[in-house]
Amino acid sequence: MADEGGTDDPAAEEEYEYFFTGNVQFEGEALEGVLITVEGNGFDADTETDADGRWTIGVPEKAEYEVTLDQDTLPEGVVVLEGQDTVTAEFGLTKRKAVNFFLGEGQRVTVNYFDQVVQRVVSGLNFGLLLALAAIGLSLIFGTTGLSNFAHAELITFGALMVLTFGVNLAWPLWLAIIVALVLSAALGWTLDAALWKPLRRRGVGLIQLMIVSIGLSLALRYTYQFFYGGSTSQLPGATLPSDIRFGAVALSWVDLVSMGVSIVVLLAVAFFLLRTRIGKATRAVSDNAPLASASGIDVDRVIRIVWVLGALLAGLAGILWAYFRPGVSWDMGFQILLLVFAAVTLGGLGTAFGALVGSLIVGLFVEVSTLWLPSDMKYVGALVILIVVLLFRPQGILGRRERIG
Amino acid sequence: MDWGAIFGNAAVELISPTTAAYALAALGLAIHFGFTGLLNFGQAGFMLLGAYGYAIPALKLGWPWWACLLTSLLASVIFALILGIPTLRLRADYLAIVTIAAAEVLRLTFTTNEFAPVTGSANGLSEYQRDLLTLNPLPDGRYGFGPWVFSDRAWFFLILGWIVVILAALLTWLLMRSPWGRVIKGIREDEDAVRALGKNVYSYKMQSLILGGLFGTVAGIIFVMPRAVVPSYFQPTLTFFIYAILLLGGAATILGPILGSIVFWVLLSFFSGFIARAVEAGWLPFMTQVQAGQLRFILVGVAIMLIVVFMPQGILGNKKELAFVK
Amino acid sequence: MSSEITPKAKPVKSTGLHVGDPAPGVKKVDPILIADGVKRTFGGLTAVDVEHVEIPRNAITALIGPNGAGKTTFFNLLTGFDKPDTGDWSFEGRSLAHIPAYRVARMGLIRTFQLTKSLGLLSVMENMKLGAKDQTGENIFRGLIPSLWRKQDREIEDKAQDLLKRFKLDAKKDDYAASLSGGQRKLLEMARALMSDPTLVMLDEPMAGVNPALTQSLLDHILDLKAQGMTVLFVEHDMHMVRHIADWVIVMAEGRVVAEGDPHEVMQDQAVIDAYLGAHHDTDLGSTDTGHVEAIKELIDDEQ
Amino acid sequence: MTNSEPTASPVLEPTGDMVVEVRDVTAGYLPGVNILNSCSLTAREGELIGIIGPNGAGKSTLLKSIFGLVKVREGGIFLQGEEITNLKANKLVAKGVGFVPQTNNVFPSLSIQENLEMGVFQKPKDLKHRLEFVTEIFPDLKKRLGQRAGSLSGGERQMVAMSRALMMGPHVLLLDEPSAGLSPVRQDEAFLRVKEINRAGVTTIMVEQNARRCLQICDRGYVLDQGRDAYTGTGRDLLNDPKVIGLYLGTLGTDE
Amino acid sequence: STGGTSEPEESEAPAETGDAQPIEAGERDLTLKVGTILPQSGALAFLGPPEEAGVALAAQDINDADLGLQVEVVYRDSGDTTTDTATVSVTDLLSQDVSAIIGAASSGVSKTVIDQIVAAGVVQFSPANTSADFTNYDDNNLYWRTAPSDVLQGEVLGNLIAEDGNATLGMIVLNDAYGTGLAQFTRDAFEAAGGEVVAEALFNEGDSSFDAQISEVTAANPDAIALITFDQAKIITPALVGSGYPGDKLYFVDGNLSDYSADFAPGLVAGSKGTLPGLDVGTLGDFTDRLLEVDPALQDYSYAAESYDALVLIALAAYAANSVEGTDIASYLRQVSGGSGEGEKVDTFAAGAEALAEGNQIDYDGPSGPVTFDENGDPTEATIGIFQYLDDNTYERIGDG
Ligand SMILES: Nc1ncnc2c1ncn2[C@@H]1O[C@H](COP(=O)(O)OP(=O)(O)OP(=O)(O)O)[C@@H](O)[C@H]1O
Ligand SMILES: Nc1ncnc2c1ncn2[C@@H]1O[C@H](COP(=O)(O)OP(=O)(O)OP(=O)(O)O)[C@@H](O)[C@H]1O
Ligand SMILES: [Mg+2]
Ligand SMILES: [Mg+2]
Repeated sequence: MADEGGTDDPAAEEEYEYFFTGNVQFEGEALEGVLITVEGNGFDADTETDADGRWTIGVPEKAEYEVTLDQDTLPEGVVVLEGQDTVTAEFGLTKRKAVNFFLGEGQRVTVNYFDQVVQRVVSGLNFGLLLALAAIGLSLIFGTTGLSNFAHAELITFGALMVLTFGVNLAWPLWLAIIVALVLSAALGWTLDAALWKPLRRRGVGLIQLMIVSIGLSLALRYTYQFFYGGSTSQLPGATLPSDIRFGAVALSWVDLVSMGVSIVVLLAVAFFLLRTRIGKATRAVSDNAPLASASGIDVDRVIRIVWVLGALLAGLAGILWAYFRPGVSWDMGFQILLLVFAAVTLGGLGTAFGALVGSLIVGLFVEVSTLWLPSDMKYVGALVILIVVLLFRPQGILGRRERIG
Repeated sequence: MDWGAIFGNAAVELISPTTAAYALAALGLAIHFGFTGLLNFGQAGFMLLGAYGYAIPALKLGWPWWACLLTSLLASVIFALILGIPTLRLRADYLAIVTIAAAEVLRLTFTTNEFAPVTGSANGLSEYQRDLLTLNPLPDGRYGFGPWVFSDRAWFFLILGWIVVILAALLTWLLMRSPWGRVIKGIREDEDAVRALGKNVYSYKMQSLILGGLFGTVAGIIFVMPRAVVPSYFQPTLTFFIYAILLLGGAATILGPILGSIVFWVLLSFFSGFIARAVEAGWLPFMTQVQAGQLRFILVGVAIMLIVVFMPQGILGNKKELAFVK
Repeated sequence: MSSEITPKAKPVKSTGLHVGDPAPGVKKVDPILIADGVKRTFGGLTAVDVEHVEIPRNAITALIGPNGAGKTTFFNLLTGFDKPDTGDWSFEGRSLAHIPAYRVARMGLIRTFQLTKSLGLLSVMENMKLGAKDQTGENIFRGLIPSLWRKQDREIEDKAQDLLKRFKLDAKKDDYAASLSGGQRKLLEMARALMSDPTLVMLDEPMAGVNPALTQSLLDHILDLKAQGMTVLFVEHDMHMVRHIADWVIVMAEGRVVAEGDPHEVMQDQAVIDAYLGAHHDTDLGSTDTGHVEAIKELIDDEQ
Repeated sequence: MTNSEPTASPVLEPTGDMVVEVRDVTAGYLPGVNILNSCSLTAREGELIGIIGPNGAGKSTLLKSIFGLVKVREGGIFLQGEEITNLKANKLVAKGVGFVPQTNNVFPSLSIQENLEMGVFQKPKDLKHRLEFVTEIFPDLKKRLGQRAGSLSGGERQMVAMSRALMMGPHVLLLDEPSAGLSPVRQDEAFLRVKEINRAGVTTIMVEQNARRCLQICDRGYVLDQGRDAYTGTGRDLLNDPKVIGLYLGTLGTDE
Repeated sequence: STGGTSEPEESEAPAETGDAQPIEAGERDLTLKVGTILPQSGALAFLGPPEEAGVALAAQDINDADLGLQVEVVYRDSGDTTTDTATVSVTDLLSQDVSAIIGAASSGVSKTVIDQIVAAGVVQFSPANTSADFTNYDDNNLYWRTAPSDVLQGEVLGNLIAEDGNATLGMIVLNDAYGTGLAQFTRDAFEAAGGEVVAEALFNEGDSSFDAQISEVTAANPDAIALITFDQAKIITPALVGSGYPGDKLYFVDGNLSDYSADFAPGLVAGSKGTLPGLDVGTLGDFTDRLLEVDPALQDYSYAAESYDALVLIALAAYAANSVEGTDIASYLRQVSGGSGEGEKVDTFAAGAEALAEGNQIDYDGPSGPVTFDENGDPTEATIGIFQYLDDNTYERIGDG
């Protein structure tokens, strides 16, 4: 229903500069032929509502008027509550003033509390799985090299930006764009390690120093993205298609389903990799004691390279899903969730892959569910407070282990 | 290219109150991280408390400047206690995330519209300097020499800021060469060992957290004095920059943070001026004015990386330490 | 750098430390530390389960036992670095349960760590000075005024200098502790513990990795300290050392105290030999003669 | 027994192929500070070499520089005639060299089993039978293969560390104080096993502070002092050399 | 841009005449140096290009007019408040002796630098600030702005939503001066017209996803939803419509009314409406085309007209004062805008300068609308356009508020 909002009754327009306008509805249905009177400052005029229940009356000056609805012209069975048939209305700064009469009980069907909780829980889980995908890469890199990689956010953004470049700017088919984006993400991880981290490790630069390097890298990459992609948000192909797969109160889109599915499968695969494969165990060995790992015949640099490639790949994948889930691609999209990703990894226990998963789910849930009680502009507060509280009781994180002393 | 202006502007940053504020905040971090080994990533939170702790009583209660100052110091101590009690037991990397989280909780609390009447929410607060300005002994007008021509008000805040920085550096120097400083440095290396020697590690860590936090708090006040306060100043990025400054100067040094802050701001100003003029002069034809603004941050990021790569111990840091870093 | 060792006369052993027969948990004439029912489990594993043990004052007590017997864990529990599931223990009559580690240390009970904890980026001298107790300048406010602590600091430094010389670390005093070799760290750990003039010092394998010649001269120092009234409790696997200086030996196995007594007697105990010392403990293991290999193999097989 | 002057040249020149040769090596950690000063050492096929010396003499540094963990500044290191100076550790493992460091010698967050698996990283197929071999030497480990190494006692760690190196079935074995922290019976066992393994053809270089025991079993000993190979001789000779006794071995345990 | 929003003077009636200073007739020979601190980097960077283009176009027009006043513009970055770039930029600009500084876009950034600029006696002129704090700021009369008042737009939007027959309204609002100010006046107008705001969910700059806000608002099942945001609408809208809310019941505002044809699935927001201050493009002639000539990469035109007018007004005031001193310019700004109540209506710099050269008072109205300043330097009037989205997610003007 595309009303001509703002266009005026041509007759009135010629006569006066200022207008009252409004609607008369009963239980949400427009009422036609209801008589409306405007009175005041020695002026008085009336009109009837049209088929859409709307009316407009021009008045000569900007002042206070009484707008009255004539009860007698209402259809059978419709009544106006005592005293609500007349409204005193005054113009503000503009030349138009709306006066509506909404009659009847006006029952709005709101979503009940339980359904709201269910909705939030589902989107919290969905968000949590997505965070987990991003977090697990971070956790892997931390676990293997001890580096808190603040540039992980930019690896997340990278995946999405590549799909944007190939899928939208170059208009390649989406599946191809995604594959290329993932390959490039992995390549970025490889390159970063080869060009930056490996030489730094060689020189024995400390972990905190490396962390600051990652902060610098994050800054440089982020603004490079802004340099080339600008400051605004774009959408990937198909990201804005409305869809309604409904499970009771919960509306999910195909994007949500795919992203949940992909997250679960990938997370299981990573867990298998870490716990069961030789390289997976080697990553943990390297993180514990790199010189000893080397003395055991493990090619430390190669293991770290693999982890970087894998971490960047997972981050890129998370970025693509994130671009669909949000939806939108922008230069700082990864940076915006970096803190949540870190919180998730820490909450679960630094360097433990399952910890990252558990932590992510908790953070995701808290972000979404906590706004049932918190103002929505404080929605991250819930997740951050839970992080602090959990660490109060388990300083080593949920799945982390305490080291023995002595 | 107007090199004079570029260097002149860079020279202004040499002594600007912002430089002083960052230097002081970095000095606080030096106490936390450089000397005690506390990976506090919530310095922005302490600065926020300084700024709001000063501004709110000044504006809403009309308190005199010293009462406002005390309020923010008190707020900072309370924050340090609340933050410290649960977190000082944590391993360094956990502590980092928790302190970021706590600072973010603070920032979001000051941002939310719920408390807008007190905090001004995202719009922040302004014009709380009046009472302090009544102390300004300088005559009205703009004066100075070379590139350093400022209004009396700017001079006043500038001088005040640097006096505080010098006092703080002196205090830190005295402390770090005392047995107290030795315990603190011992804790950085291995707190269990220090505990086994009969030192109350928890209490020392708390003292360090409070002291460094107070520096951050005063830095917050210095930072917002010449301007207004909005919560978005105090994002994690602020702490990141302060860390960069700290490492640039040398983490476990006293003059390092100050030198780091000066170098950081002079460089930033230099990049800004140079790139903008280079684009204006058509030296970078492929680039728009808008991209020039972004290029500067790319360069800052790269500069941070290069500094750490080529001087991992910082300008004033001890090179020998490098052989043993973990 | 090495110096000749002039073997001293045999150390004077303290005797008459216990009341009644030397059995596990035997009462001591003058106990300084008493532990009662101290138990610590990790998951299903009972690491420490000590019913009753007393450590005699002004004597050198050795705590020995197989690997994993719970010696280090017991140390951790006594010094507040770990919390037992149950149990009471007291030091000089004051209960130590729920007392944090640093306060235990302040009461005069200092321990060292088996896996050394040197303060890497502090110089060796600073490591030592940190060990001294009751330093005025360790208070943040008094620390600000050098005149308040200068004098004390100098005294501490002199003392540290002496100890370092004894421990053959004086040449390294201005180097970072991180640059010490494994054995030097052990030495530093012990020297640092001695800085605070402890009433009871608990050493966890202090001589593992220390050169035997140096060990010998350090033992003399420990004996000196005992003569000045200090009590020592140490864990050690070097039986020569135990025999040489220990006045009393406590044997732990699988978390329990299984034997106590005079070093020579305990080491004759068949159970101790079986579980801990091994049958050919005092025999020469080697002989270049290759025919011996078979015999060696047999020896090992006997063990199992 | 009457050697008042320790001999600088070995009494007994063993025959057999040169396996490890350290030729005038100078090495150190900090720039400008040399820990090893043109230090030399040789080990022939099947030899068991013991290295003793005061604390801080550079024994660990010597082993680390053989294994490529400390940068060699001058001189060269050869493995069966091939130069391996500053070669990366994992390459050396591939060449059959095993190493047990003095400290930090386990992976604390890995279980014992996983620690041992890391030992056969390059030959995963050998896992099963090597595992049997190793747990036979240290039966204590067998019961608790799932325990995290970080929670082990000092002696248990040491066992894990040695087992890890034995897992790879090395051709050359470098041991840095393998007996430290072990109970006497385990120490004896460890020494005997080392001897046994050595007799099976593994050239072994072992640093020990338990000097007597070490010299009792080894073919040849080196005494290192201040980064130089001060004395060398057969184990027996050194054991009985009064100078060596006075400077390095002490008299504890002999006069009782 | 942001605004707790000043209550603009209820002054359709011009201030009493006679407080206008006389204009000296005759030729001018002035060189005016103006700086900008508009966002090139940071979170608000998407606002920078149209604003800088507006300034550049104005400079081009002024210089082409060749009437004895040449402007030179120095562009610097304001960053956002997280980076504290603005102070460095202002130091740089002041060192080049600019007479006026156009910017910043964000009220927070403006607050950061206002003291520094004002203390130097330079005019600060924001094209986008709407925060109420500036109205009575101690600025020596040097702070000005062309940004339309939130009161106006809020009222138009509130009335529009009511007129369309919506009884209940939900709002998703950016928590900053701009968002909360505009939301407040929209709510006032809507509730005065008999409607009810049933849900208002705020989010912060830098928030990444808006699920919580969307479910909070849709849970209340309002007849219409107003999105009072900047660029975030690009994320919120598809998520909102994707969750099942009708795409024709949304209302947009100046911060986010843009061409979504490239971003959204066709028809996603067809029928939804929005408000945008400024004159009808039809009456402006080729303003947007000319902007595109200046910067072909422009994607939208937010605050371009306000920026254009800012520079033209500064130039006219300098012309009127026959001086490029900041304080002199400031003392003429109000009267060239028509704020002192008299003067010939002009709508280009050339016309204005010619009139001034003859010694006449002028009243400049530019592409951003009938600009008229009150004594605080705030605009009192604005034209607010009403727009509606078409099936291809582009929008067209359907009236004025
Ligand atoms: N945190 C822990 N988690 C699980 N098991 C532990 C933990 N700490 C100790 N243990 C186990 O408890 C037992 C006792 O360990 P403890 O370190 O006390 O032995 P110890 O007697 O000092 O041995 P050693 O002579 O080898 O040093 C060991 O088997 C060890 O594996
Ligand atoms: N990482 C290091 N950095 C600098 N110097 C070091 C480092 N490690 C050891 N050193 C120094 O090198 C010398 C030799 O050390 P090394 O560890 O080789 O001694 P060691 O003979 O193995 O002694 P120990 O028997 O005590 O283990 C010592 O003086 C020590 O201080
Ligand atoms: Mg032990
Ligand atoms: Mg060694």
